[in-house]
Amino acid sequence: MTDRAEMEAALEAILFVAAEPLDRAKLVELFDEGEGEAAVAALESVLERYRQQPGRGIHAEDVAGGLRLVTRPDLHGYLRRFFEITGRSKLSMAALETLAIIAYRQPITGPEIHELRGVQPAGVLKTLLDRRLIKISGRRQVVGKPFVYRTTREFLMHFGLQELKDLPPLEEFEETFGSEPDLQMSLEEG
Amino acid sequence: MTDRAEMEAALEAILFVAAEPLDRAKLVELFDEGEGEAAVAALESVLERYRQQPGRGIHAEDVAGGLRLVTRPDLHGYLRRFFEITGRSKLSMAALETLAIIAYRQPITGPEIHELRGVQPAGVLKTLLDRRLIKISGRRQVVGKPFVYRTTREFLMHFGLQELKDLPPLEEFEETFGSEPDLQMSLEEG
Amino acid sequence: MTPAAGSLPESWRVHLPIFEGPLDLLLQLVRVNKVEIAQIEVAVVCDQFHEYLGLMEEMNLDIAAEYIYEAALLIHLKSKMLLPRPRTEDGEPAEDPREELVKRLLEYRRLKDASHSLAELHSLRVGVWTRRPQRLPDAEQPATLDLEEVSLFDLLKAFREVLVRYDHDHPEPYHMSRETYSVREQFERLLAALEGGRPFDLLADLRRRRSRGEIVAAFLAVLEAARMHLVRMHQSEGGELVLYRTTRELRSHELEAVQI
Repeated sequence: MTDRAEMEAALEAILFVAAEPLDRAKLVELFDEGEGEAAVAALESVLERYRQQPGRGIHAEDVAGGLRLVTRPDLHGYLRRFFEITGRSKLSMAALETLAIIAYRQPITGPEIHELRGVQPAGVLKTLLDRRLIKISGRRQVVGKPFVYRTTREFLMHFGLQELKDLPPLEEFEETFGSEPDLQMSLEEG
Repeated sequence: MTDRAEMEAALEAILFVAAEPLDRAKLVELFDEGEGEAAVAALESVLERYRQQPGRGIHAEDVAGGLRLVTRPDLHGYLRRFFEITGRSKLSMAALETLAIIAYRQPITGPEIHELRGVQPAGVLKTLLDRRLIKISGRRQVVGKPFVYRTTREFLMHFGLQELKDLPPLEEFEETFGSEPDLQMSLEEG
Repeated sequence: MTPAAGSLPESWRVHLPIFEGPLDLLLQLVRVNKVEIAQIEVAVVCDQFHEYLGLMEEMNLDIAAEYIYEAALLIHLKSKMLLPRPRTEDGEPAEDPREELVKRLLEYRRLKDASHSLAELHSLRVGVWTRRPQRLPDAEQPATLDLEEVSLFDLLKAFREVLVRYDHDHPEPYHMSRETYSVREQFERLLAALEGGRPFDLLADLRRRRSRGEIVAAFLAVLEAARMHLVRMHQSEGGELVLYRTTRELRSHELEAVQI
């Protein structure tokens, strides 16, 4: 027999973690057969905590796909304001890849980056320029006279490098950490 | 003036949504100047709901310099069962030894870790890097320019620490050798 | 080797303990001999160390180079201990030859103890779950990294990724010959073969393929699947590469992103 408090705690934890609406029946099945009724009651107690109440910012929602916890819609103004002001500086994977290309292939132009990544880099270049990780260092004297990009001092400082020469070549990476990082990464998930 | 219930609700919603630990001061700053005291009190009321209690599956923790909501660790089994996660793999003893060396002796290079553990650390470093528990923070300007490693914010979060100072203290051994009082090993190239 | 003082515990012959490395073994030997690290008896420990390596050999275990290196150091140290210790100019005895070893062992033990506290914390904390990533209201958020935490490792990985993808998107001309093989097709075939947790012998499968183009497509499909963490790989003792399906589910946009 599962203790009632434990049941409630487990159900609440699951609702909290889930990214998708959850099926009630599936939630109840988590416990032993014969505990179904107790589980239904426990779930009701948990949901009771998330009925709309003035001081509560989270509530339980019964949508088509099932049950989930969501923030109260009228609070979205606060959420947006908070995360806009305090968000830590983030780098998207696209920006990181572009930065890596510039670091290893500098001086390099926008069209050349486009060729390597297969994606137009304008937006990402702006982000990197704003973060002062790269700079424009002139134009290439070819058709269209595109800007030429290089990494900055801030870039070196961020990655703990004294000079560009210290940027480790790919071969060193493979010597140090093995040649198939992605395969190995999944190896550890077993 | 923000209504107290509204304050609490907004704070709770923000904590619920945030992906990372949030700075208390920033949470309080969300409201108008002059409401600081009320905001602190509101935050306390919200946190009061997330103290560890028998029926509750979520609690608030202070970690890596901020506040966040997490599940109660002892509910792990239920969560795993529900989300059908088989391999939230634990770190091996080799990985933990290496991690301890980095945590207590950072910044530290690969050769230094090798010297301290007596074992080549490459594979284990890769695991720790992939799990984002450590990062490369540059290269040491000595022969071979080895990478320098440090622990990350993720490390603090994983181990539930506010800052590195909170690591369990290293035991200082009484037994000294001969007349040499300084047992601190010199970390030169091995 | 004197059988009384210098022997390994009898139980080690029945069940040979495995250590984290040569220092770990040395630490255990000090413990077995019931002496303080500072009083380590080099001759005894040296013999025991070699005896341990001998047992490993008997059991056909690979002996890592680090053990052999340490064993050589111990022999060297043992011989130094046999020589009378010279005196320095002011008549003091010269440094004890063991000093370096003792320092290393003390430091190692200190950090090993610390790793046990971390291990305890780790097994507790591994049970802590946060909310799964979800979208903020009104904001599509692509996967991002905390800029402060981005390190050389990430930069290198990203660059590799670009090069691999570039090669993948710009295959050598011979891949373009009349018989073309779709990576996506191979990808779907692979996932189907792994359905229900069945293991999949990668090399055997590749050997059965008819052409180089097909092998390339099949292999790229495996790389794609690994990159998405849909499979994990295990190398058997016989050298076969066996793939298993992970529990991660394939999202439809991911499938669409796989090259046709």
